[in-house]
Amino acid sequence: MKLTELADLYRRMLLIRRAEERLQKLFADGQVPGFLHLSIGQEAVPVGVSSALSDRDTVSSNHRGHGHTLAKGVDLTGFFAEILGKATGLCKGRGGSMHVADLSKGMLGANGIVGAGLPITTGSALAHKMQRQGHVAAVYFGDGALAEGVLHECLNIAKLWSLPILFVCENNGWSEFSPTDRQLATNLEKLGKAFAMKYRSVDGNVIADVAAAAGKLVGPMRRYPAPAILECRTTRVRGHYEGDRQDYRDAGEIAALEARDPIRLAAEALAEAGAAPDLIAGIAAEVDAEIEAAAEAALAAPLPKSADILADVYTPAEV
Amino acid sequence: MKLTELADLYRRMLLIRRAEERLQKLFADGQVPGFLHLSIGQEAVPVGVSSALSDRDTVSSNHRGHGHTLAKGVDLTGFFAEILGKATGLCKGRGGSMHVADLSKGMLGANGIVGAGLPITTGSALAHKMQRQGHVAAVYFGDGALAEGVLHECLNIAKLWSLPILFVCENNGWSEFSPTDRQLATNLEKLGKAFAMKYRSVDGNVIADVAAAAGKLVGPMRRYPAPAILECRTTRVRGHYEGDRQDYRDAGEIAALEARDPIRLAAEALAEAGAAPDLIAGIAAEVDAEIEAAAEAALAAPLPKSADILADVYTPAEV
Amino acid sequence: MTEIRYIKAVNQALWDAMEADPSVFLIGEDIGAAGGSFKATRDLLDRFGPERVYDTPISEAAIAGMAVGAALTGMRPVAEIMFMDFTTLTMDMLVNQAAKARSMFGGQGSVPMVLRTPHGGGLNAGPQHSQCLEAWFAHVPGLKVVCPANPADAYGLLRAAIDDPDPVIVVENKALYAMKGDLPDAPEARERIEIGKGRIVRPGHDATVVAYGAAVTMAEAAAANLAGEGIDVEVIDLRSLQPWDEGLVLESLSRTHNLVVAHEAVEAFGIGAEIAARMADIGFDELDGPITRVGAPFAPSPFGKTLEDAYRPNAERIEAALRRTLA
Amino acid sequence: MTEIRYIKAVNQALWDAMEADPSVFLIGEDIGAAGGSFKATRDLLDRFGPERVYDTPISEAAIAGMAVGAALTGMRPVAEIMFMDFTTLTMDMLVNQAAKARSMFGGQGSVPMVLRTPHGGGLNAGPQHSQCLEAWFAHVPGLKVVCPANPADAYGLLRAAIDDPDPVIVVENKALYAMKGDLPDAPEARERIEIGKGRIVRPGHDATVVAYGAAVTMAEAAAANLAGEGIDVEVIDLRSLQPWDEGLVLESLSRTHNLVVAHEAVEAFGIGAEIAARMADIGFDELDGPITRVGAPFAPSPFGKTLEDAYRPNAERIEAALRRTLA
Ligand SMILES: Cc1ncc(C[n+]2csc(CCOP(=O)(O)OP(=O)(O)O)c2C)c(N)n1
Ligand SMILES: Cc1ncc(C[n+]2csc(CCOP(=O)(O)OP(=O)(O)O)c2C)c(N)n1
Ligand SMILES: [Mg+2]
Ligand SMILES: [Mg+2]
Repeated sequence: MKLTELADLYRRMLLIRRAEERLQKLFADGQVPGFLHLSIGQEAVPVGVSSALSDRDTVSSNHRGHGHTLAKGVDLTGFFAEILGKATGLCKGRGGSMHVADLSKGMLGANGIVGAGLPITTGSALAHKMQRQGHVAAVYFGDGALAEGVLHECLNIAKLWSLPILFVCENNGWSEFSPTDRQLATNLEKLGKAFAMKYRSVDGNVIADVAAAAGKLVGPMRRYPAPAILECRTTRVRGHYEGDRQDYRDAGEIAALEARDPIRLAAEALAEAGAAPDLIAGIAAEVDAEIEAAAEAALAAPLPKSADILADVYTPAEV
Repeated sequence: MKLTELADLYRRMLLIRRAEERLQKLFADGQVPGFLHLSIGQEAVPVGVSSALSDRDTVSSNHRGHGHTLAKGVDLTGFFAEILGKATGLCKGRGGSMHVADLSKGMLGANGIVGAGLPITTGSALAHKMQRQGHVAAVYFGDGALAEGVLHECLNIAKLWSLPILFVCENNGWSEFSPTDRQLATNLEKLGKAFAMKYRSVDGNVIADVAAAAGKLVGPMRRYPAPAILECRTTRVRGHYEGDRQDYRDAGEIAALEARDPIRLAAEALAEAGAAPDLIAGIAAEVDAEIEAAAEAALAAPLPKSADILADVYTPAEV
Repeated sequence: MTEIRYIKAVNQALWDAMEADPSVFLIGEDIGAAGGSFKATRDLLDRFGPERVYDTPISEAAIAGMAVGAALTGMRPVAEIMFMDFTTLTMDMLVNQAAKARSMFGGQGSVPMVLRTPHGGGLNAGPQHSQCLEAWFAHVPGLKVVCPANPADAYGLLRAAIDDPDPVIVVENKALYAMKGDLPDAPEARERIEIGKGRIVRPGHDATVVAYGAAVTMAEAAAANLAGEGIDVEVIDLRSLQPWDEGLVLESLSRTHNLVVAHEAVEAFGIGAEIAARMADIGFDELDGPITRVGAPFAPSPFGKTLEDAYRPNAERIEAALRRTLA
Repeated sequence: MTEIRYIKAVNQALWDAMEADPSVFLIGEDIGAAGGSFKATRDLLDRFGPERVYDTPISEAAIAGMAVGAALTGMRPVAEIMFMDFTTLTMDMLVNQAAKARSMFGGQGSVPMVLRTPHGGGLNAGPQHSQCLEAWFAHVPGLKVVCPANPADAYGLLRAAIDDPDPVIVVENKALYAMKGDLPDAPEARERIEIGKGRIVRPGHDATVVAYGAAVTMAEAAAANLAGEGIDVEVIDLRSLQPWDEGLVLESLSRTHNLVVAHEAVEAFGIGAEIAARMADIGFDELDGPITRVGAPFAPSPFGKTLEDAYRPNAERIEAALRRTLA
C-alpha cells in the first residue's frame, strides 16, 4: 500500500476514534440522550471496507454504527448533531446514535434491531444487480447477530441469486455482556462453507489487511455479481454501551486490548512505511480541529421543534 | 430386523397409505373441508422414526402431517373425524388436517406454518432434558422448510445446549410447485456440519433403513442428551395439495415414483424375509377393515355445534 | 369493458404497473412459474422474465426485508405474502424498518414498497390461514393499509399503492377472489383509487354502516333487507384503513345519526374499534343511538364448516346490529 | 413491608414463583449472569442455577417458540424479550402457535407460558426501542395481556400470569422500573392480582379516566389538578388489557357519565379505541359528552429529548381531554 493511501486510511480511522472519544465525554457530561454504543477498537473494519466502496454503493449497519457511518463519508457536523438529538442532525434528531443514516452517501442506516440490516442490504444488492451499474452492497453485523435466523435466509438467497453483497462480520467476541462462544455452536467460516460462499477472515485491527481483503472481494463482484463474507477479528474496548462497567470481563483480556489497538497499529505501519512523525502529528491536529469544529457546531445547534413530531411520517404528495 | 417387527412396521405404513387414499376419495367427493396435503409415498419416514419413540416422547409436524400423526399412534376414528371437521375429531373439528394433535400421545400438532414445529420441538426437548426422564423430541419438516431462518436458530440452540431432539427432514425435492434445488444454496448435510451435529442420510422410502437410523440416533440421546439430524430422501407422489394437477412435474419423474413406492418396497422386503403371501394379504384385509370402520364412524359423527365457537379459547378456571 | 374476477384485477394491476415502470418488480413464494397460490401473478413471469419476477425460498422475513432494501435503493418492489397469517414472520421488517425509515432518517427518503397479502375465511383453511390482522398495521405510524372490496377497487387501489412513495399493505380478501366486476379494456381508462378516500356504496338516511373488504357486500345485503321495512341504510366502503376517510364517515353520520361498523376481523381491538371510538368523540353530538359493531367473535377462526359459518360475520348480524342501534 | 422498586418487584415475583414451583424456568437474552438488561432477573442464576435460568443466543423467534414447546411439555416458561419492539420477531410463535394451540387442538391442553417485555419511552431510546404494541396482542384470541402500573401490581400480576394456564403477555413499563412501592416481607403475604380485574385508583363522580401502565400516574396528576377546580375525577387502572374489566368501567361511567381513555401507546387503533368503542355501545345511554382519548400521536417515537417529551402523553393532555369531554 502506498504511503499516501495508508495515511488517508489512518486519518479516517483517527477521525472515528476522536469522534467517539468526544461522544464518550459528551455522554459522561449528560449531553447525549439515549444509548451510546462505541466502536472504539474496531475502526479499521469500516475504514478498510469503505476504501473499496463508492457513494453509490450501499451499506447498512447495526447498533454500533458510528464507524460504519463516518467511514462512508457522511457529514461530521450532521453526525454529531444527530447523536445529540439536534434539529440539524442528519436525521433531524429523530434517529439518534442507533439510526444515523445518509442516503445520499449510500448509508442506509444504523439499526437498533440486531440482524435487521441483513435482509435490507440483501434487497439493496438485488436492486444493484437489477440496475446493472456495477454497484454493490455491504452489511456490517456483529458476531452476536450470527444467532439470528434472518442471517441464514440472507446467506441462502444471496448465494442462490448471486447478489453483489459483502457480509462484513465484526467479530469482537462479545454479545452485550456475554462471550459469543456461549451463544454459538457454529461460526461464520463454517456457515460460509455450508453456503459455498467466498469467505475471508482477517485481523480486523490491521487496516491494510482489511482494506486489501475488502478490495479483493468487492472488485470482482462489480462485474460478476456474487456474495462474499469478510470476517474481521476485532476488539470491543468499551462496554456494550456507555455506562456498562464491564465487570464481567477479566483483567487479562482488557489489558491485552492495548497491544491490538488498530490506531496504534496503523500508526506503526505508517512509521514503518517511512512516514515522518510530522505527518502523523499533522493528521492528528487536523482531525482534532475537525472534530472540535463539528462538535461545537452540533452543540450550538438548535433542538428540534416539538411541533415537528408529525413531520416526515409520510411522504408529502407531489404538487 | 425380525419378521414380526417388519410386519408390524409394514402394517403401520399401510394404515397411513390406506387412510390417505380414503381421504383422497372423500376429498374428491367434497367431504373434506379446507386444504388436504397427502403424504403418499412418504410413509416409511414417520413409521420408522416412531418405531424409536414412546408415547412420552414428543413430536411435532407440518402441513403434511397425517403420517406423522398416525405413526404416533393416535386414534384412527378421531383422526378421520378431525379431518372431516366433526365434533368427535381429535380437536373437536376446530383444527382439521393441518392441525391434528393428540397431546396424550405426545403428538404436539401438525402445523400450518412452515418451520414452526422447529422451535416448538426444541422447547419440548428442553423440557425433556429438564425433566430427566430420558424422553426425547422429534420434529418433522420438509426440504422447503430449510430456507426458514428459525431452522438456523434451533440448530444452534439445540447443539449449544445439547438438547435431545431429532431433526427429521423429509426431503422430497419439492416445495409446493417448485423444485427445492431452486430455493436452496445449501443442504442439510452441510448445515449439520456447520453446527457439528450428528447427521445421517437414509433412503426414506426403505422402512428398515429409516427405523435403524432413527433407533441409532435416538437411543443414545436418552442418556446423553444431544441433537441429531436424520435426512430422509423420499417421494411426494400426489400434488402439493389435492386438486393440484402437477403439470409442473415431468412425466419421467412421476413414472419413476412407482419403483420407489415405500409400501411396495416394504412388501418386497417382507417377502424376502420369508413372509407368506397370506401374512401380507391378512395385514391388508385388517387395515382395510380398520380404515373402513374409522371412516364410517367419522362420517356418521355429528358436526360441531355452532354455539361452540367460543369454547376452549382459554382454560376454564379450576373450581 | 370486460367482466373479470377480483384476482384477475390484481393480476392486471401488476401487469400494467410493470409495463409502466421498469423499477416495479415482484417478489414472493411460488409467484413465478406457478403464478402464485391464488394466481395473482399468472403469466407475469412469462411476460416480464425472471429479472422482474422473483420466486423466493420460504423466507418471509427476508422477502419483506429485501423489499425494504430494494425500495431504499431506487426500486418499487411488490412483495406477496401467501397468507396474511404469515405476515407474523415479517413484522420487524414492516414495523421497525419499512414504517420508520423515512421518519427516523429525518425525511431523507421514502420506502416505496407494497406488500400484498390475502386475509379472511370461507375456505375452511383453519386458524392459521384465515386471520384478518389489518388492525395491527393500521396501528403503525408510517404504514398505509388498503383493503379492496371488489375487482375495480382491487385494480385501482393496487395501482395507487404501487405509485405511492410510502409502504402500503394491500389486504386482499380470499373469498372475494372469484367475485366478478368490470374493468375498462383500454389501459389508460383503468383508474387508480386515491388512498385515504372511502366511497358511499349505497346512500341512505336512517343509519350508516361502515364496512370494508368482504363485509361491504354483507352490509349491502343487510341494507337491502331493511329497505323492505322502510329502513333506509347508507353503506360506506372504507377502501382505505390507514389513513381512513374520517370526513366521509362523519358527514354520513351527521345525516343518519346512527352508526354500525362491520368487518370480518375479530371485533375486539379491530379496525371497527377505532372508527367507533373516533365517532364517539368527534361525532358524539350526531349520535342518536349506540354505535354497534359486527366482527368475528373472540376465538381463533375454526376449521369445520359449521363452525366457520357460525364464526364469520354475515348480513344477518349486520342487520341485527342495525336494529340494535336504531332501537 | 419493605419499600422496593418496580423492577425489584418483578424480580421478587420471579424468585417466589421459582421457589414455589420447580417447573417455572426463565429464558431470554443476557438474563443470567448479567441479570437482564433492566436487572429483572438479577441473582436468579445464582439462586436457581443454569438449569432454571437460560441465557439464550440472540434468537427471539426461538425463545418464544421454545417457550411454547416447553409449556406443551409440562413446564412453565417465563420468557423475557428485552424490548417490546423485538416482539415483532416472535409474532408467529405467540399468535399462530401459543394463542391458538388450546383452541385448535380442541381443548386438549394449555400453554402456560409467560412472556415479559418492557414497552414505553422516556429513555430517549428512539423509534425501535420505545414502542407500546399491546393492542396487537389484545386483538389475538387466546392471549391474555396485563400491564402493571406500580410495584405491587408488577409483583401480583406477574405471579398471576405465571400461575395462569394460558399464555400471558406481561407488559412492563421501562419508565416505571424505578418507581417505588411497598411489598410485604413475608412471602405468603405477597398477593397475586386477578387477571381481568381493574381497580379504582381514585374515586370521583364527574368523569372517569381509564388508564393503564405509565398513564395511571399521569391520570392521577390530572385528577389532582382538576380537583382544585372542584372537578372530581375517578381514575381506573385497567391492570389487565385482555381480558379487561368492562364491568368496572361501565359501572364507573354510569356514575360519572363522562369518559376519557389514556395510554402511552399510539392513540389510533390503540387499546383505548376498544374501551371507547365498547362504551359507545353498551354505555351509550350513560354518556353525557364525547369520549376522548389520550395517546401518542401518529408518528414513530422520536429520539431527541424535546421531541420525545412532546410525543409522550402527560397529565396536561389528560386534563385537556377531560375538559373537552366535560365541556
Ligand atoms: C433483535 C434484537 N435483539 C436483541 C437486541 C439487544 N442487543 C443489542 S446489541 C446486542 C448484542 C449484539 O452483539 P454483536 O452483534 O456481536 O454486536 P457488538 O455489540 O458486539 O458490536 C443485543 C443482544 C437488539 N437490539 N435487537
Ligand atoms: C411460513 C409459511 N410460508 C409459506 C407457507 C406455504 N407453504 C405451505 S407448504 C409449503 C412448501 C413446503 O415444502 P416442504 O417443507 O418441502 O414440505 P412438503 O410440502 O414438500 O412436504 C409452503 C411454501 C406456509 N404454510 N407457511
Ligand atoms: Mg460482538
Ligand atoms: Mg418438500
